[in-house]
Amino acid sequence: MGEDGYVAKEGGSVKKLLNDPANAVADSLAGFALAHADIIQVHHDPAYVTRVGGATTGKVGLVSGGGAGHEPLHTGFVGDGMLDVAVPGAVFTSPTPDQILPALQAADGGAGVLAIVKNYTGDVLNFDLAVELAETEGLDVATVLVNDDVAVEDSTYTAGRRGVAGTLCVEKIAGAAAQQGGDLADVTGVAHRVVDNVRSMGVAVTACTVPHVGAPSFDLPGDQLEIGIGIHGEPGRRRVKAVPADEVTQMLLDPVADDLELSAGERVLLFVNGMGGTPASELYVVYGRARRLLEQRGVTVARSLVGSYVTSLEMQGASVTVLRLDDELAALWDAPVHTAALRW
Amino acid sequence: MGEDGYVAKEGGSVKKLLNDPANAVADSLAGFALAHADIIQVHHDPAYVTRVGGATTGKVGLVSGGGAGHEPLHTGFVGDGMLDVAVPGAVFTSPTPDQILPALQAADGGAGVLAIVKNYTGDVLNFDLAVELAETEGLDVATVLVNDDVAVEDSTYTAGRRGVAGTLCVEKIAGAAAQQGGDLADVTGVAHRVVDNVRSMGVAVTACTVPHVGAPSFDLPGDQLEIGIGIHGEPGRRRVKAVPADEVTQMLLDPVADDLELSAGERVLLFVNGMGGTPASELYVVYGRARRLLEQRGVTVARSLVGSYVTSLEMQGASVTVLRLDDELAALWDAPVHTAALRW
Amino acid sequence: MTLDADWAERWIRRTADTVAGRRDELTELDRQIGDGDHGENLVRGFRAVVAKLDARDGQDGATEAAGPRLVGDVLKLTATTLMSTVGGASGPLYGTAFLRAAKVTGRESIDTRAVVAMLESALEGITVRGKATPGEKTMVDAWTPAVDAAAQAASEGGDEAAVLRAAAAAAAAGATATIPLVATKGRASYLGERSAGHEDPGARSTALLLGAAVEALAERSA
Amino acid sequence: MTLDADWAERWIRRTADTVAGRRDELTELDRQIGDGDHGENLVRGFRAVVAKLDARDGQDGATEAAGPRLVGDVLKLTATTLMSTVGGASGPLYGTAFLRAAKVTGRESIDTRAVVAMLESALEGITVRGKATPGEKTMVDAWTPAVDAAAQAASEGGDEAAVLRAAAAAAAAGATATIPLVATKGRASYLGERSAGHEDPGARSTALLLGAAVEALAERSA
Ligand SMILES: Nc1ncnc2c1ncn2[C@@H]1O[C@H](COP(=O)(O)OP(=O)(O)O)[C@@H](O)[C@H]1O
Ligand SMILES: Nc1ncnc2c1ncn2[C@@H]1O[C@H](COP(=O)(O)OP(=O)(O)O)[C@@H](O)[C@H]1O
Ligand SMILES: [Mg+2]
Ligand SMILES: [Mg+2]
Ligand SMILES: [Mg+2]
Ligand SMILES: [Mg+2]
Repeated sequence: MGEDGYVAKEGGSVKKLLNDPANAVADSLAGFALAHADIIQVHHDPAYVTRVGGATTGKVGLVSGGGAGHEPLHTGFVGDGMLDVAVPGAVFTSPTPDQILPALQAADGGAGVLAIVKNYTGDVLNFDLAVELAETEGLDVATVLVNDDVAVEDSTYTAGRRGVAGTLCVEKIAGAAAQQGGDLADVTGVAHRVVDNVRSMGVAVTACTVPHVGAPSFDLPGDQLEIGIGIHGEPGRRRVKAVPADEVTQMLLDPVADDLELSAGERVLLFVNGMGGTPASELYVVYGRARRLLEQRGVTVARSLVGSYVTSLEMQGASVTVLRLDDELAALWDAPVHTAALRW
Repeated sequence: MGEDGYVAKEGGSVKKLLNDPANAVADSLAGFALAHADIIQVHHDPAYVTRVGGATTGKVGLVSGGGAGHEPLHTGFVGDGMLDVAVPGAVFTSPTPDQILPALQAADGGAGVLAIVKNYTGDVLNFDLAVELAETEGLDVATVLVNDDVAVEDSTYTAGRRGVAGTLCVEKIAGAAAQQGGDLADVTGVAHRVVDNVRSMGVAVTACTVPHVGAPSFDLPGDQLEIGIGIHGEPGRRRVKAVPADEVTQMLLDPVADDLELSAGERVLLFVNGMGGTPASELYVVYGRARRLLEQRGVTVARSLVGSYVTSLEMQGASVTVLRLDDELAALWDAPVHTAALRW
Repeated sequence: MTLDADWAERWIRRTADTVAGRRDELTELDRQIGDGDHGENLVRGFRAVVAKLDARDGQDGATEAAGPRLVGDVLKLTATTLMSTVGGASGPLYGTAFLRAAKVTGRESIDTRAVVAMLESALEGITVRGKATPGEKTMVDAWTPAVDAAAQAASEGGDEAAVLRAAAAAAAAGATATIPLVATKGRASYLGERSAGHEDPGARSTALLLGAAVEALAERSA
Repeated sequence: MTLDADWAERWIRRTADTVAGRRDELTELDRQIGDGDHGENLVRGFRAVVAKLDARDGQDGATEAAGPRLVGDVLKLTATTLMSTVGGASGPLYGTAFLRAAKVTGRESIDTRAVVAMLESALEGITVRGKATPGEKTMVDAWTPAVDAAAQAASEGGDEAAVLRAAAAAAAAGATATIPLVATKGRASYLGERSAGHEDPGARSTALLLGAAVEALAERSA
């Protein structure tokens, strides 16, 4: 299997800048640790990433995690004003309880820990197990499930909406609340407010290839777009013939804005996220259109973020995230953050 | 031609998140302007990007430019501590004199202007024409050519070495020197010091597709890597069978370090740059290996940068840049910068 | 032909071999309606269990050497190892299944009634964790018929081999029967109608797991 | 059959049509040894020149209406427009070429000696800007034989048509002759040996440009 990661296979080219794909996550974490030694520390076996200095006494600890392959989420968001600990699993596979438990412990500064979990069965089950164990060891843990993906109907017919790019907003804003000294109830409350007010939807222009799989995560004909994708290379809800960016953007923005029931006069954060393989120049085309569509609804874009922050390996595509803002959320978004991937 | 940008063509899939590819650069700039109105302003016809507020009186103005498709270079580097004005041409095509001339004028705060030009015939000829015109209008302009790409032999048998990712180092450090009040001679001198001490080399894992071309910029078999590529989708110097990232990294780092004649005890900045379509996780694998190779040479990596900053559209691949540091260059690198793409 | 710790260990080792051999098949199923990692997840997990068993038995894996042990010990080791190495949805699910199964098999050998109890407990664990009911296109759709068939075989006086064979056959049939279903749990549910027409990877791996239990017994008594 | 401003304008308009029609061919050549934009660059540039000519002549392009003008005016408009719209290496190069050519054609009509001077000046402008010498696999390798052939034809008493035909034929041959060359100027030089075996896109576009000059005259005298 040692070759799968970087040579072509029938399944499709999986050439990547990797060594043994079985060690892809560990190799990458090792380089990440060297590049950002001023901000983070990497713990190996089990793998998790902590802020240099570790937990801050008296501060609520923030932990998030999930499958690798979404970088910079979550490891790139560890640092002042955001996460205390991030727990990466294998590519697109949630971390295991024996990783999550020490991660929760490492984040505890005596004021309790908030676990930010993207709503996928795997992540939920593994975090549940770990939180149960942590609680039996006397740790005070609250959990918030992020489920911002409007592509999935939130009904008894699904595992519930997925957590996608909106997760960044939860981590940034809850992180600021914790940094400012909120207690576990406050920070959890703010996190829930973000979850209640953030929605996202994504499109894939190309699929991505998981190193050890060696074939694209789905087969997308050359003239088709996959609308409503998740961030694990899952196929989307429907396929459409490729159309101009303005139309694609509308297919993403309208469901998001409708689901939020945005009304004229409201202020929002507009976050256009790249899936990993899309050039920044295209993301700004999408951003420009999404912004015009929001303005046509009388909605004011008061904050913006454009870039590849919640990715699916090298997938080409983008997602549009809208967060309804109030003064407190806006202030917490503006609060200083100092991480490998997000800094102001 | 309106369809070329986003539907599949025989030449290969050119699905992109674009509208009419003929307007790709303008569309993207429009979104960029909206997203970063706190940092930059976009002037259309002719197109160039200035810092909000424009030229700073008494400060040396910094201008750079070149073909679009390398974002965030150069437009993403306009802001306090870096560029005053950036001039984007069409995709992979240098801007024209009638764009560059007003850009030079817009950057002039009375202390003269430094033009940072990547060494490509097209960029050099167009900037030459514009500088000639600017000088006849009494503007004081100095030019520095960036030619950090060791993949090209610097001989009478070539147009000379290309300017690639090292350009970011020149723009950041010269920008800091200008911000700190250096005069045109000082700033130009610092820029030349960076050029003299920075080298790069890149690899392509996949080619990229220029929207209006519709076919990949070169044909790269599924099991091959293109070593020594430029940033315009030019083919590289040679092709090798795909090998693990550690070997690829050595093929890039060794020529760079050798050409710099790095000796044990020296301090460097190590910059691993993504070509646009490569996930951050892979860049960190390359970074980790490059750093170990430098340390084996007794060289200390004192500063680091990892990310997709000097790109070729959606090309998958990476480049390794090494800048020999002295205390002044390190301090100028550390100086505050506030741009859309680089901030600390 | 008794079902003892030796059989249990052969069962787990065989499962490890089977999922390794069927890795690409499981991956492909998960690629169709999930995220393409189910094969890799199970290979990683069972490889880790085998490593733990080897460590315990000595590298030669000569299980006889280890003397009398409890069926439940093997299943408990399997449970904790899967939980800590698989990740994804299937990790906690299979982990909990083996943990519950271990609880009712804390003996040197188990009879047909215990086999049925073991399978019932496993299914119960999966349901408690995953909250899935039959027909939601998950591994539950393989475990449920397996439990029923085992109980049926036992009540008809079948021996351990007959009971396990019945369970394995029913699991395989149940897995195939997931093909037309529309998923309402797990990743596949995101696809809505598009999930129909594909076999559920976890149901398939369940069939492989129970099939290995039969082979382990046959191998043993051979 | 005189070479006047009307001819010059037809020449430029024909060139615009030709590069538009051959856009993909030029692009493909540049894709092989450059960056694949030469076709697009010239299409963009000459389309802009035509727009300026239209604006000046009135939308119908009825050039006759405009009364007597100088050949040099058309070439100067072409020069400045190419410089400000093409970008890339070919923009300043063709721009400078037309600027120099305009300087020696400031008349209502030009004779064969002026045609030769025009081509010589164009080549001179390209060489001054680009510092390329013959054999470096650039447009210079099309312009150089074109100039020589034109001078030869003129000295042999050929008329304007004969001189232009000679130049165009020699440019085409010169472009083809760039195929085996290893580039030492421009983007193609980055390829080193790998640049051999491909025709230089700028040399090819030069051949198209001079070919259009012949067609414009034929069309005129038709
Ligand atoms: N809620 C659930 N209850 C029971 N089984 C489930 C549930 N969710 C998922 N599964 C099973 O897990 C399998 C997928 O496992 P795996 O691919 O390893 O994890 P993940 O879906 O996290 O990638 C599915 O095929 C299904 O059989
Ligand atoms: N120094 C030079 N002198 C003369 N012609 C040159 C020189 N450099 C490049 N060229 C010509 O320019 C052509 C490429 O033009 P184009 O593709 O439009 O610009 P770019 O190379 O900037 O993309 C080459 O085919 C060559 O004929
Ligand atoms: Mg998974
Ligand atoms: Mg070009
Ligand atoms: Mg899966
Ligand atoms: Mg070109």
